[in-house]
Amino acid sequence: MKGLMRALGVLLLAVAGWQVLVWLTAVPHFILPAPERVARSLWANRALLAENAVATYGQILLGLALGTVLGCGTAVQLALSPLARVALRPVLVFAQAIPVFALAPILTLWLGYGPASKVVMVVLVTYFPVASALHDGLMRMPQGYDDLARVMGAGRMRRLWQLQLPLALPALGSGVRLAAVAAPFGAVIGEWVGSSRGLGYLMLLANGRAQTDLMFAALVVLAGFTVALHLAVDRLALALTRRIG
Amino acid sequence: MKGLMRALGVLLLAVAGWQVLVWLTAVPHFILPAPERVARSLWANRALLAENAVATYGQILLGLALGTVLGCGTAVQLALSPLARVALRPVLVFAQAIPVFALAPILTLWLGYGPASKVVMVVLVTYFPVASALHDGLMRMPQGYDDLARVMGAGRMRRLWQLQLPLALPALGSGVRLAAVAAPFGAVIGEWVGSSRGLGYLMLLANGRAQTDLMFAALVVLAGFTVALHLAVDRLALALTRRIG
Amino acid sequence: MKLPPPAITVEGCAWLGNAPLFGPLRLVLQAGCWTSLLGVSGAGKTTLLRVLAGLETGARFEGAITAGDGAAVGPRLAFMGQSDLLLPWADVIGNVTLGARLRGKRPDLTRARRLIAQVGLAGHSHLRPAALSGGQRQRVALARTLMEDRAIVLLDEPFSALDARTRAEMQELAGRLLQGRTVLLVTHDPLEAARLSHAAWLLHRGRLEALDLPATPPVRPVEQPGTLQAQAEMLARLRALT
Amino acid sequence: MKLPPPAITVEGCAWLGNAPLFGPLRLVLQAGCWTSLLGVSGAGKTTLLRVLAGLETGARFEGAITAGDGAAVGPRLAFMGQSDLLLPWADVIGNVTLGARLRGKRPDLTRARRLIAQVGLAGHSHLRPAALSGGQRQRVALARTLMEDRAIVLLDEPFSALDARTRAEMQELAGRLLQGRTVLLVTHDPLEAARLSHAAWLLHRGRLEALDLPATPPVRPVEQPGTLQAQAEMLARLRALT
Amino acid sequence: QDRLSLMLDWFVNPDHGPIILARELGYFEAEGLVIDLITPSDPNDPPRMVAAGRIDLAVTYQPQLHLSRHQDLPLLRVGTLISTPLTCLVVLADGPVKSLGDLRGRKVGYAVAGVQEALLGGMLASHGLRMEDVEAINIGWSISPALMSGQVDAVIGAYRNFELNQLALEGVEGRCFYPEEEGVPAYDELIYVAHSERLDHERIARFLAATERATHYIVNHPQAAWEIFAATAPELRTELNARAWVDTWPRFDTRPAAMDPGRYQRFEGFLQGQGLVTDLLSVAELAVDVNAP
Ligand SMILES: Nc1ncnc2c1ncn2[C@@H]1O[C@H](COP(=O)(O)OP(=O)(O)OP(=O)(O)O)[C@@H](O)[C@H]1O
Ligand SMILES: Nc1ncnc2c1ncn2[C@@H]1O[C@H](COP(=O)(O)OP(=O)(O)OP(=O)(O)O)[C@@H](O)[C@H]1O
Ligand SMILES: [Mg+2]
Ligand SMILES: [Mg+2]
Repeated sequence: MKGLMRALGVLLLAVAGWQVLVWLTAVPHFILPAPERVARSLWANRALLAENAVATYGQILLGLALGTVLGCGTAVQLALSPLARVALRPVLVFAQAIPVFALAPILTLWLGYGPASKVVMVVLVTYFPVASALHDGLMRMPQGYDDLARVMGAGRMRRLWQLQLPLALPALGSGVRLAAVAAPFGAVIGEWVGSSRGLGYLMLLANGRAQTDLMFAALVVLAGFTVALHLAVDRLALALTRRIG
Repeated sequence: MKGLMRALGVLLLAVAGWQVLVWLTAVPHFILPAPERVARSLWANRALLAENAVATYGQILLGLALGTVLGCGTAVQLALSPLARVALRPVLVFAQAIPVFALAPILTLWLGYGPASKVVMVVLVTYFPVASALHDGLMRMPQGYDDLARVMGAGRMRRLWQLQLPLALPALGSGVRLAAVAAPFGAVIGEWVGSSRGLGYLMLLANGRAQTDLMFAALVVLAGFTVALHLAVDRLALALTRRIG
Repeated sequence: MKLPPPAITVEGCAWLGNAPLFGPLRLVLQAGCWTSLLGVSGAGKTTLLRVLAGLETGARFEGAITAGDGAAVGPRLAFMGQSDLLLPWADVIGNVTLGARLRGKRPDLTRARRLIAQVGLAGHSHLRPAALSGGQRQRVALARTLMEDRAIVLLDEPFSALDARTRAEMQELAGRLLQGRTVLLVTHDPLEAARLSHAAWLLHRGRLEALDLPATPPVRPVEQPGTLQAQAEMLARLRALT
Repeated sequence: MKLPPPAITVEGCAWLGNAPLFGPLRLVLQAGCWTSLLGVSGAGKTTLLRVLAGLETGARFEGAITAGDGAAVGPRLAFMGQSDLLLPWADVIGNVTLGARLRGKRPDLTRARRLIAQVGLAGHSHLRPAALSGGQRQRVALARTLMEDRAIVLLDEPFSALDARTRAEMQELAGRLLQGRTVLLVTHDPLEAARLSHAAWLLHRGRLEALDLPATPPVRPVEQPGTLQAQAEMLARLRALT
Repeated sequence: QDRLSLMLDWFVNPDHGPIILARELGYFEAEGLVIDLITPSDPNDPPRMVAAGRIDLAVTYQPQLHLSRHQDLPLLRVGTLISTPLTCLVVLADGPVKSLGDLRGRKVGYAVAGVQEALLGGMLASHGLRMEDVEAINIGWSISPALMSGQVDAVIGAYRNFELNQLALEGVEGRCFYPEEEGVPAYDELIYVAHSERLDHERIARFLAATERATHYIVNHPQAAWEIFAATAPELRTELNARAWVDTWPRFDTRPAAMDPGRYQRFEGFLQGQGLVTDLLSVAELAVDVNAP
């Protein structure tokens, strides 16, 4: 609660700083619109923004969910199979370093301009951090617990479900945290490459019509969601860590 | 060395898989060119690629260096001043969640189409992870060392330089690792928004002309650098951690 | 326990790479008795215990582990170490019944509650480990070990993280509750060995040397001069090592 | 040490929130003597020691710390805890001379080398902590403490992480090298208190109770019956606490 | 020597023939000008950079000028580079779309938001369709791949001199529907714009004179002009550019400074009809003849 209040305070400060900057530098509105202008555009275009926001938010959430599920599946698979580990572990590390954003145009050509290509884009940028983090967590199970499971005669799967996975939850939390930051980028870049709706599309449209205030309004709506997602996932990760700590 | 060999093996495997995919699906080359076609384009355009790669690599390295230095400065400043901490800490957390990429067009309008706007873009995406990670590291100095410094009568700055900073180096390492992954994105997005050189420019150019093979060639040149940067920073981070561990 | 506690014999050598760690040696755990193992840090005590437990070690072991009754050793083992290894997300009763759940069996809650009461935590069944003191957590670990009801129990410095008072209490509790089982106790504390064991060995330069103990049966009171005497002698033996 | 070691008196109360932690009590450390402080976990021993050192604690202290000679206590203190707190990136000599560097003074390397030799690490000056055993690391910490050359030394369970043999050696080394200083030793090990202290106190329910010690001066040999007797009595006192 | 910064609408391509040729042939120098050429990758940027006072001149599209003016950007058209529309709506020749009326319920891709939607709207209206009858998708710059891969049924924003050749090179035949034949008033595809309040008539007149000279050279010697153009950068000498050159040079405006007020008036009216602008700007607020006394 206190954190939220402080965050709001900082936000207000930032907006005030922005307004002052605009006054001082007399920067033309088509380069940086004043917050007051953006706020008016936000209000005037509320229906348009809401409609497009819903599309983008949905893609982000769906992609994040899918990416997380797939990432978890891969991590568990790798943890269970030493062979898969040898073969796939470097791929995971490698793939994270590849600019997946650059693949957006190809994805679009394959999957069309509908939400599918954006969701897959989000999956791509969320899958690797989740898989990698959870896998690390699973591999870092403290030796002692492993010994305990062995001496107690635990089966492979029960050991996984009752010890290895719960102990790796904080690692999963930090993976999802990274993924949640990347997910909105994935969706917006997917939309920039080709789309007929969504906040990224709206930004392009506003840009093409020289409506910088609308472009910023869309950006604000996106940033608000990103921050909210960040906070929500943070809280979740914290809860997971508490459960273990 | 062994890791490198394995990475190379995986790379070869990935390329082989890519080739097989192209054969099997008979996907048209303007959607996914075969690796062999990309290789030919790489060779044919080597001078063009090299020239543009140098520009992009330079922006990435310069931006990463600047972002790291600025981030470290901010973290140390925050560690020294409780007042700044209260005011700025939430900003750091907040700013990380904002899609800075979306600011690329404005940066370009302000800073022009030269390398400056790209470098600033890279600084923006590297500054926050570095500042945030190092600040966390500095704040997590174990109580015992703090007690020791106090009882020994250490000054504020000597305590910082001789204990707090060295102990926070592993945290800095992981911050720089995150930054190194984000930096190439920053540069490429900066170039996408407006530039007359660089790999991002080349990708757009090739894409606009349906020269998908050249686009992939540029992507390969970028990905190679990203991976190399990742490995280099990883090694650095490991060395920093070893120094402490 | 279907069979009575067996005697256990470990016989063989262990190498770290090409350097010998211990052996050839022969350690016999008398059936139903406590055997202590002392030695300087790095002597190989933990390695020997883990070899017995069939767990991975950094060393290569060549030799055999045999039970006096000829039956398999592995499934009759329980194990307790210095760290309590409780699951932070499970309450006391969940931790005590972990073994059954790991084997996919229905835990015997009545027995678990009885054991929890025996270790003195009757009212604490539904607390999480974070709400317990270090001594209480080690009691839960003991109850978990008892719950397994194994004939052979291996203890690796089980009480070394506890303070003197709690440690003395735990020694008596464990000595009482594990009575009649075949126990191997690895410890650094001569007083602990002097109080708890029927036989004590010093692992030094890869060989076993017998340590003297009072004639009275364990658990021996601290105040008893024989116990203190044995402690002092063991410490002197340890300190004389080069 | 410009002044001879002073006697120190701590007098006052400490609260955790609104709950009293200890006091009103009065702890006197005799000038140039070792005073031990025992007590169950959570009794407030560390809090009391930290109050004396002027360090932050979770508790609120009301009272006074005074030196017998009336001079300030703070700048004459050295401190050593359970963890060695060595800098992993510095070698032995770098760790021993940390204090000088933290104060921006040129370290006296000759003296540092002499102290390193005194704690038995003559050949190890240029090793990093990672290359040392637990006992050797605690020796470095002791040399670092000696290097500070303070009249008052506070020790909070300094040897509790060591094995029995190394602990006994360190007790003798520290007892010898810190002789003549005013020392407060917080410990859980009755044998340690029995060997090292001129005076020993039990902190219980916020009050101090005196513990008996042999008449012979420290450091007392383990084998000596008086030492063992004192150990057994202290343990009995600890165990009798409710 | 006076410096003049010029931002193109897009990467250098045959559309910019007169500018490149004027530079290569030394016509700018002869006019006492040094030109700083800047290429953006977002064609929306150049007018804004001029409006922000960062750049002296920008190449942009006439429809873009109208929209920018309605957002209060202080711009004026000062010259013309290509005086016919280049944009066309492209479909696959063997595809199902034989006339614009067949677009009902189909996907149409466009590259630049804002302008091209307006053209599409106008073209559809001439066949009794409304924007809601098609699915308009912003496809960025993947114009040909989008069409060839079948992800969209038609693209608008394709250039008749460019994308049709690109399709042909890939072995695909495209069909072009021309906006000026489908209900959209003819307009200048590429124009030069400058800041309306910092207009330096004299310098711009010299610039336009140099490009006019270059245009005449191109029209007189198209093949030689291509060789000069292609020699300026290795990435320009491609089969595609060679073909595009042939289709482009006849469209260069041989009177770049000349002004046709009717065009601007008509297009303003068209945009209002499309609902993209509410009020009407006068021609004087849009364009100027820098040589007018
Ligand atoms: N996983 C491992 N890989 C390599 N060497 C190991 C490994 N585990 C232990 N060692 C080495 O084997 C030797 C014996 O170790 P062990 O843990 O058995 O000693 P210990 O007697 O239990 O010591 P302590 O009293 O410190 O617990 C040591 O030198 C140790 O460094
Ligand atoms: N920072 C803190 N905040 C709140 N409570 C604290 C803090 N530090 C210690 N306490 C509480 O103060 C009490 C005394 O702690 P202290 O560390 O002094 O005990 P101790 O006698 O040293 O115990 P131990 O033998 O375990 O070291 C305990 O109940 C402890 O939980
Ligand atoms: Mg061990
Ligand atoms: Mg304490």
